[in-house]
Amino acid sequence: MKKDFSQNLGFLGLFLCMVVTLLALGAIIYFIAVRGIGVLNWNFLTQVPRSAMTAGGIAPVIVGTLYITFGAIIVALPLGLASAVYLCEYSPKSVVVNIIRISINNLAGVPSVVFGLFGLAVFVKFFGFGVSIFSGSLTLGILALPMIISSAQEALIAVPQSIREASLSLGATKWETIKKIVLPTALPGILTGVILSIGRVAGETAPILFTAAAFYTRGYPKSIFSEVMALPYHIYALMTEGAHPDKQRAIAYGCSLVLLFLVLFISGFAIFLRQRQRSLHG
Amino acid sequence: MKRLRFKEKLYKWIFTILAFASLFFLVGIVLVLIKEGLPIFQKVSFTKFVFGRFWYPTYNPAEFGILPLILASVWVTLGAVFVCVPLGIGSALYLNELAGPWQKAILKPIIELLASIPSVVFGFFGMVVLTPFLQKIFHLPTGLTALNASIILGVMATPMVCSLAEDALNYVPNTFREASFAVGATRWQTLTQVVIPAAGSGISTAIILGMSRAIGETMTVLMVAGGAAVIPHTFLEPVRPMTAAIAAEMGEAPMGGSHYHALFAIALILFVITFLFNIIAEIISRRFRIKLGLSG
Amino acid sequence: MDNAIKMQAKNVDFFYGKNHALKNVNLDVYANKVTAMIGPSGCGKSTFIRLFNRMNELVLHTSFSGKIFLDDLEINSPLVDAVDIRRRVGMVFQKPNPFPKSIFENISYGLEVNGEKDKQFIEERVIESIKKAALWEEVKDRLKESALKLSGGQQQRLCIARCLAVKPEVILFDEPCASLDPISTGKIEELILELKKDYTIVIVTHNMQQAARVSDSTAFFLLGELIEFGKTQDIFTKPRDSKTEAYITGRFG
Amino acid sequence: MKSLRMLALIGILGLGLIIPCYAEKIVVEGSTTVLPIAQKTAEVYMDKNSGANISVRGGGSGVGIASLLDKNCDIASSSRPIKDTELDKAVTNGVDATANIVAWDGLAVIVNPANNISKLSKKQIKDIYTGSISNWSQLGGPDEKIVVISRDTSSGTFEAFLTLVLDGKKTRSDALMQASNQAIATTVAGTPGAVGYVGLGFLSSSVKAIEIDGVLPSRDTVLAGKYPVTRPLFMYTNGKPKGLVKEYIDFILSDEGQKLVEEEGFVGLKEKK
Repeated sequence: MKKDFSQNLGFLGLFLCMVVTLLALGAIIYFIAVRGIGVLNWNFLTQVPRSAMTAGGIAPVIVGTLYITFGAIIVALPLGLASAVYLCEYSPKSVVVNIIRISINNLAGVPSVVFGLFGLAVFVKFFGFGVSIFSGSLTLGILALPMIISSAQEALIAVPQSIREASLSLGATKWETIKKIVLPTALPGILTGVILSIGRVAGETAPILFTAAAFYTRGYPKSIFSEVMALPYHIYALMTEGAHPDKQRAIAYGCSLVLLFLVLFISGFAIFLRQRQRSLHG
Repeated sequence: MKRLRFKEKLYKWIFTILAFASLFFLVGIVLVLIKEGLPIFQKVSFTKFVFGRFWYPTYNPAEFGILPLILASVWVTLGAVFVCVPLGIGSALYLNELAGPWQKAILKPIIELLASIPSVVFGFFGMVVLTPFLQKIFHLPTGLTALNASIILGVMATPMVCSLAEDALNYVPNTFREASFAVGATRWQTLTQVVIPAAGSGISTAIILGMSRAIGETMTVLMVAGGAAVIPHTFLEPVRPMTAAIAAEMGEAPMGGSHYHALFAIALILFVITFLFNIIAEIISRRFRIKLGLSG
Repeated sequence: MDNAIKMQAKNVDFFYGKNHALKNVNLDVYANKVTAMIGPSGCGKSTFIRLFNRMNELVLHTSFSGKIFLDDLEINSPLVDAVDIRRRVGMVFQKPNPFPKSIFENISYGLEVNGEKDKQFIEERVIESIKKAALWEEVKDRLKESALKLSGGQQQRLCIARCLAVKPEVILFDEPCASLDPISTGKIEELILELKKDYTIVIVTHNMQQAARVSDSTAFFLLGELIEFGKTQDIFTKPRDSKTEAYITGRFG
Repeated sequence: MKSLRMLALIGILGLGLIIPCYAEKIVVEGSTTVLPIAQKTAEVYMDKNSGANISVRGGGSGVGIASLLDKNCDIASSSRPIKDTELDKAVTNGVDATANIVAWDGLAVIVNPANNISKLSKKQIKDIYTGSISNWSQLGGPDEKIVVISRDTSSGTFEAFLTLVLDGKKTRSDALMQASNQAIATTVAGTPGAVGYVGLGFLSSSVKAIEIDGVLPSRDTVLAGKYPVTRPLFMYTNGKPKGLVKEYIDFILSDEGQKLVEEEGFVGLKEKK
């Protein structure tokens, strides 16, 4: 029967897409794991880099990445969520909103190095925060903003108008309706946006190059205003500027593996939060 | 009751201010692009800049022609879209429509985790594994080509496109699927005629964000695209996309010099190109999107 | 008809953009009575009922003129906040719209939102409302479960319980049984007759038998105009206006 | 919703709590080529003087110099002399950009080990890079297209190569512009028909260095001044170095410092002077 043939073909196609995606990404993780696992040991994770980064551990680098990633999410989440709520719930439904929405989507395409320079010009120089975790977090926060706003908006739009009306008809105010009904229902979608931006932010090199990352600094950051070593830049620096490629390449792979675990751990936690949230609300 | 009314107004203002704060930053970026990008046009006319065929920023007389860079970016992004849209949307459809509950519970988080693989890692993989591979099978002088960059960018954007598209498909109420089955449509027809159009807005956002990620990506492209500022004729030639040029040269270019302004102008033009892409995608998605009666 | 008037509409006009949905409607709603509104679809009866709790304000590009009173309070005056009106005038919608929360949370929501903090009191009120909505037997041991798991009829009764929990003075039913099976519809109708003792009820329905069964007075709408309004027996036995008679006997509409 | 707000609160508190306190601190920022020297010397110097805190940043010569002119860093490392536009800006910002040469670097022209060519004249290299020669057979090598690899045009290393070898002529437009020495080394190692140039420090077994006009690049030939393609590496300071900046630069110029420079594959000043 002709109908079944096109259906089987179609389903086979979809299945193949799934398999190819998993294979391609699995190959990349396998590639990094095989080369990086050799270097991984307890000292590598807990000690300070020594002798021109060809030995010792990368503890301060990991700490630096954690600071910057959390800092960025703390900046991006409230701002992004508030913008999405404003665009979906409070703002008048007009052409202006559509233009804003398109330009936000568009900013997700601005090259990350431009965010770096923006951060350098505004946060480092103009506001005088200097090259620091603070400037880095602000810059990466803004980088993550478009992603969080877009996915939050899609989630808010998907909340049926009928339950908004139900809440209002019970005498709830607009804010109560948003806080108690709309946001909890849209939370899974919002968390997807956060998960995706965590990955993006933790792996970025260009923005922190000018605003937060140092090639080498002694010990751990003393305050949010001190600069910090970060895994992505460390990897890039080792791969491109290190003078001892043979020794440093293995460390670079080790760092990639650690960055991968770190990002997978943070995202995994957010996914866990979302699954719990979804099962709670049925 | 007065207190309640005030509290309500207060929350409205908080959201408005926060929203405009973030919009202010985002507009700030565009302003920086314009402020730092426009001065170059005192030295080079816009048409000579955009359609110039040679990019020699540091010679004197310097030549600021970025046509090779623009074409490189467009080629690489389209290449990436050819990879991430079928793979991403295909996997999302498989996940949402065909995969059983168990498969879905496992695969969906995995895909989202894969979206967080740092771009530096993709660059590595491209440089060390894909480059020699392409070099051998196509007998090329070098594997660092537009094809290499397209594949890597495509694979990198796939998980993001997939998870956003899968969310969009989730938002399509089951009543749509049931209605279609009720008239005797097969699952494939339901999928293609009803579900995909219904999830149109979400899917187009997913594609736009995936494409934006590809066109804005810097590190990976710097590592695998080759870096030859020449107009590509085939996918098997090294290219120098705009982001690669900006990232590689911005550090060295003296601040405030014409080269510095030229690089910003490239970022500005890249912004305009992505803006056009978004508008086109928005129009396409609006045309075949079934209104779900959703608010907004 | 010397009963007390609970709500009153005077010279009410309503526009969706250029579409003149309601034309100079005047109507009195009697306290503790059931007022039914019938008429062909698109005649403006749903729009009219949504004016009573200012729900139409949520829709863009609409305009309203005339006055609507709750007791002697003009509900659309700038001094009055829509929230205060909606507390006193509850609504049950055509399609059941429970929140994606547990059964208990669905009903306690209205109380929490109106500032009720006392956990004990809330629990009592929730149980009382479920019993009043004739849903207690079916859900008494699974209050923590998600409301989305209930059937259509149960969900609609849950929405009614949710509305009752806030103890409104008036309850508006916007075609409550449109998507329900006959048995659930029967239960809802009994419930309405039961609620009549404590609440003023206004119900919009397509189903003329339903109007005849539950309502004390009926209003017939056609193309945005109130054609006839009177005691239900009179409307269904000796309609004054020929258009009403045509609609009642099913010649059109 | 509660959990989200709590998370934000803890975050802000946690970040803000760490009280800023400064030991004596200087910042070295700039050229990627000079990074290994700056990092190694800073590390050893800090091991010896625990009070000092030297942080090293990359970003490129242009960023370093600009940051010095904005007084955001104490030392701007650069693999190229300061440019006129930057000098003008220095004057307007009241910064007296003083150059301190800390090391020398030779640029080795490298090919894939499989390539049997091992001698080239400066003119031949120039013809390859400017496009007049495009096949190895024209130089007596295998019949294979030459894949020209170069640093991108704004890097200090490229400028040295441009002035010392290409005499300012334009490189061919299809040359692969790489962003770092290592990227060139990796590409040449992986591409049979490739030719590129890297700092001495980046030579390894996976690439073959070419004799230029009969002189093989190495520490000794650079020291003896025989190797034609060498360039100084600078550390610019605001006026005469003083305080920790002076101590740090003196340390680099000391015998121990110069030994570290050699370990990083560069050429020390001592013997060259």
